[in-house]
Amino acid sequence: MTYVKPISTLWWLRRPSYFLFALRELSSVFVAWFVVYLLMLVSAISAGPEAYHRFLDWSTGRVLVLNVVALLFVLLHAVTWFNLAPRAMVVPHVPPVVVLVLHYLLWLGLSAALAWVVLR
Amino acid sequence: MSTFHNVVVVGGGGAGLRAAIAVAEANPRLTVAVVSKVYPMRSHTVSAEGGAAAVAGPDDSLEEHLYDTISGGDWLVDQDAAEAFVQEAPRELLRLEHWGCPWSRQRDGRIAVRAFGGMKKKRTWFAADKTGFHMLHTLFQTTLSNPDVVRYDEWFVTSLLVDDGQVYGVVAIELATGRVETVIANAVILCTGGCGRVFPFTTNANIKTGDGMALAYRAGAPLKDMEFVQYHPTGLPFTGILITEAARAEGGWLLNKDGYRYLQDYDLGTPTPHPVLRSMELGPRDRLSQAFVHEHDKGRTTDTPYGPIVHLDLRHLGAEVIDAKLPFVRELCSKYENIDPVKELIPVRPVVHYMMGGVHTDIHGATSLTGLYAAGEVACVSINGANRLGSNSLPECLVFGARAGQAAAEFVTSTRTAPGAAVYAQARDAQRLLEREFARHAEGSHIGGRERIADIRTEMQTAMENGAGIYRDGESLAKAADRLRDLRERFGRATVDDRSRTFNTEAVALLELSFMLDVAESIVVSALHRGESRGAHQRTDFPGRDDERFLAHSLVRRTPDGGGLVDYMPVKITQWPPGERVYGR
Amino acid sequence: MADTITMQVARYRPGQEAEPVFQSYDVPLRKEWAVLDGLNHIKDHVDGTLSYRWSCRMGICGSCGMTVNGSPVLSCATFLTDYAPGPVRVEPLRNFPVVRDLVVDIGDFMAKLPSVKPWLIRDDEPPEGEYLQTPDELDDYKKFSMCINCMLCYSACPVYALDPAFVGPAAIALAQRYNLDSRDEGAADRRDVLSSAEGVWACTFVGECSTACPKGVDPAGAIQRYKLTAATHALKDFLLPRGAR
Amino acid sequence: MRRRSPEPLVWLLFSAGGMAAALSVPVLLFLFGVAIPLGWLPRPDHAHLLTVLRSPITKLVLFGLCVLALFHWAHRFRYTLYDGLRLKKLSGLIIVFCYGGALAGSAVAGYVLLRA
Ligand SMILES: Cc1cc2nc3c(=O)[nH]c(=O)nc-3n(C[C@H](O)[C@H](O)[C@H](O)COP(=O)(O)OP(=O)(O)OC[C@H]3O[C@@H](n4cnc5c(N)ncnc54)[C@H](O)[C@@H]3O)c2cc1C
Ligand code: SF4
Ligand code: F3S
Ligand code: FES
Repeated sequence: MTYVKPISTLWWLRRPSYFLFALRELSSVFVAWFVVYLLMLVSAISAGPEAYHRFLDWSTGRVLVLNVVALLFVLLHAVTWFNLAPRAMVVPHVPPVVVLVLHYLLWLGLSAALAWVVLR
Repeated sequence: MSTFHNVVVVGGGGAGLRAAIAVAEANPRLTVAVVSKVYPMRSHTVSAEGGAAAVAGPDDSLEEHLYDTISGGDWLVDQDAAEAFVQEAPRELLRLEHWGCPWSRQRDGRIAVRAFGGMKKKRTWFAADKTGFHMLHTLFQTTLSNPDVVRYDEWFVTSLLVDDGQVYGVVAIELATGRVETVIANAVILCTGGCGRVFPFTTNANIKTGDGMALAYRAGAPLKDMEFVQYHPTGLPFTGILITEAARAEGGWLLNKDGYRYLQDYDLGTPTPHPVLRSMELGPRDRLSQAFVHEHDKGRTTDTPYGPIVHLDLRHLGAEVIDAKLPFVRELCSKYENIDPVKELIPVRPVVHYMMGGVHTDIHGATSLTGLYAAGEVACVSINGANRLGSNSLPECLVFGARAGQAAAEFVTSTRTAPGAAVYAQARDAQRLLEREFARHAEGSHIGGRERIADIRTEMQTAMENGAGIYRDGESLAKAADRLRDLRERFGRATVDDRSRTFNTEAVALLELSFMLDVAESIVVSALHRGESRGAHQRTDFPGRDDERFLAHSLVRRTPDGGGLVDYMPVKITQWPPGERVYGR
Repeated sequence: MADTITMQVARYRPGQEAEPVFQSYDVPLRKEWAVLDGLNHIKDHVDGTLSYRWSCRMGICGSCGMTVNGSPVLSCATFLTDYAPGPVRVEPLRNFPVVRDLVVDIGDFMAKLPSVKPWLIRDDEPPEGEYLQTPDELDDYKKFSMCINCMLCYSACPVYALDPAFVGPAAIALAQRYNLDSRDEGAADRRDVLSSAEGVWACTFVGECSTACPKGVDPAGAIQRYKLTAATHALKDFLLPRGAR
Repeated sequence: MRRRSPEPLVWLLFSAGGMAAALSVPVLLFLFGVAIPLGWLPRPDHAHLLTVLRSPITKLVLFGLCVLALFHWAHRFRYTLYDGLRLKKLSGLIIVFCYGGALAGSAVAGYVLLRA
């Protein structure tokens, strides 16, 4: 004769931390969107300069809004991902902070490198 | 309803679990039940902080551990029992290591040991300052691997089934359902722990209500040396939470309100910056707690809303030592006192901590009733005498838990007596009796008014503190005895508002209170009769030790009218005749 | 500071209520009072019928877990003043069947615990003395040995709420406590349960278990580490031909 | 014999994808999705981008990123549907949709990149 509390489908609204978790999980959708966007960009570039510029023109307005939202989600993904990394990856004799800092350094370095390749 | 097991262990603390494993190992054909009013890993062994003593290194010897134990107990120690204890303690602690206990280690991977009060050598094994926690969880997890150990978690034992001087099982309430059940057995091992809750200010958990002592007492087994109640010198005010002796073993100082290491005034040695074994802060608990009372009388303690205090100073140890060796102390201080021992003084005062006395057993854990065994804090095998040394209790649970388990296994294997019809009849009666008892307490209309359980309990605790505290005399004890008689009468009118069967904790509190009243009375009667001062029993009207008359164990038996009858039995002395207890010299 | 605080306590008495209801009590607000002290005050002086578990009141026995203002906490280590001026809402731990008032049924955990074999497994006979273990080796699993089985992590974990078959944070952390113990050789015996769908793979790393844990066990980390171990194992199984294993 | 579960392998793909996405997606999305369209940064020269894109290394890297990121999505989204919307009953369908989607997406990515 125990009481079992029913769980609502909207359980992730119940606590801020659960909500943040739900957002984090949702970030995957925007990662997928990025793949779509990237492939569209690649097609546009390979189709010639006009297509490329048309694509960039198209990328303003509504698409831009979508991309801004996607960027926020992707950033959320990146930050949560790196913050959790030291918990899964335990390197003997290396304190977790070091693992954390290394991840962020790697992120920074790689981002700079990619930007350089693109903007060179 | 009733179930049958060859052996029933009551209690799932250190002693109970060790006993259960011992039964299963002694004879795999036996089934053994562990009946406990809380899940085993909630048992109070979990709170033990400091460590467990057993001779470990080549620079130590069994002789020395034995001598420390005997002199620490003010010669009220049965030397044969203590000998068995010091001999078997190392093996038991080692077994725990083999089962996975995370003992603290030295650099080379061997077990580390620390100093402890009243011990001449470093021989206290420890797992940081959560020794009891790690030992209990290791034992519990080890029993999980053993399908022969059947558990009855959250079953509250209310009485023993006794027929013709032999014990055949227990009556218990399954708390979740409120059903009264019986577990029939050929032997019962009591491992229910101590009774600190008889006093108002204690390190003991809520569950330490002396149930097993009362169960045995009511069944006709005598209790031994009940007047010896240990006060620990360093409990936090208000909560009574223990600051382990290890804090002093690592080098902590006790300071009075002038910042003076006052123990030097009480024949406990001279202060040195580093801890010296068996000296000053590493003196035995009885002497340290008594010194506090004298300091208080001299007006050199600090007053707080929760009584007078002195200070424990760990600041000079530094954050590194404290975090490595005493992390839990730091955690407890910051949580419950909002102070950081790295930078601040810890307020402490003596607090009821441990029961030297208990159900009288021989060195195999056998009581005076056939088929009934006892081990751990509930028992009195007489290795602790008039004052237990810190860190002797945990190994005692293991050594005598194992011994009681083996003895019970042997007993049930070799005897053929089966519980007769009388036992089953008793089992049936028990249910009706309990129901009637509750109906009585649940009835609203009592002649002479209703009584709250908590009020009676509080008054009992005050009576004990005032009458049978660190210092007592004939008058204070007699007054306490009067109060207890009075309270027993009022207990008859105590009411239970909770009529539910499901997890009725008020009913549990009522039963526990009735157990505690019995235990309290046995303490007071025993203390009244002992006209001397020895160890933890200090009579201001008899300030000296009197080996002529009282080098003897007191045995208290329950009389039919509920009173206690005291007589004495000799102390077993094999090697060391009574001598002077010398500390710091 | 006001000298009383209101505690709204969830009451559920089977047969009497169909679902929990809240009952309000005013209790003295004292600096050193934990939520548990408030409950004890109610039980001793106001309403003896209130049921809850507690024992050590020093945060080590693990029996007094409750939901206080929505978060799973040890009620003996959570202070009333932190919720002043109140009210303080005290409910039973979430994700467990409620037996009565603040008492929940943790039978599910107790049944799962043995399945991950949380005990030292060795094939050989123990040595004469101790198994050697350096302080560094002790550090490898120390954190995971601190679990007091208080169930706060289960109460915090939404995956456990949704999928009661999930082995759960504390049980997995305890399995890891032995897996990472240099004396233990039982990792292979624990693998089946841990790497099943109800084992580590059910966990989506919400991380709330570690946030709730009062003893710094970090079950989320334990689970995540085991995922890595299990995945590496699976990869080896997958890549290496049968005979080479 | 232990029941072989594909869970560890898809989890590895999920993790690798999570890492790849965390490291490289924010900057790429910032550049091509926000900064360049907004004109915060000059549009990169088409010829330059084409050269970069035509390099086999770029193709390989982008292909890897796409595949991993898609599997990252597939795995995480599967659990989002399980837990967030409590659709575990539809597990079979969800698995086909998510991992199937990731496979299809990978094929498209391969095609687009090869052709480029
Ligand atoms: C704060 C603290 C610190 C300590 N530190 C140390 C130390 O450092 N070193 C040392 O050697 N000693 C120490 N001690 C003493 C030592 O911990 C105890 O004496 C010892 O743990 C007692 O173990 P036990 O098995 O006898 O009883 P417990 O662990 O108290 O177990 C009693 C068991 O009996 C069960 N039980 C009781 N009544 C009933 C009933 N009616 N029905 C069913 N079951 C029942 C309970 O559920 C429980 O399982 C300390 C004690 C305290 C209080
Ligand atoms: S892991 Fe932490 S929260 Fe979970 S049961 Fe253990 S101690 Fe409690
Ligand atoms: S909260 Fe639950 S989902 Fe995993 S990380 Fe902790 S077990
Ligand atoms: S009462 Fe023991 S943990 Fe709170």
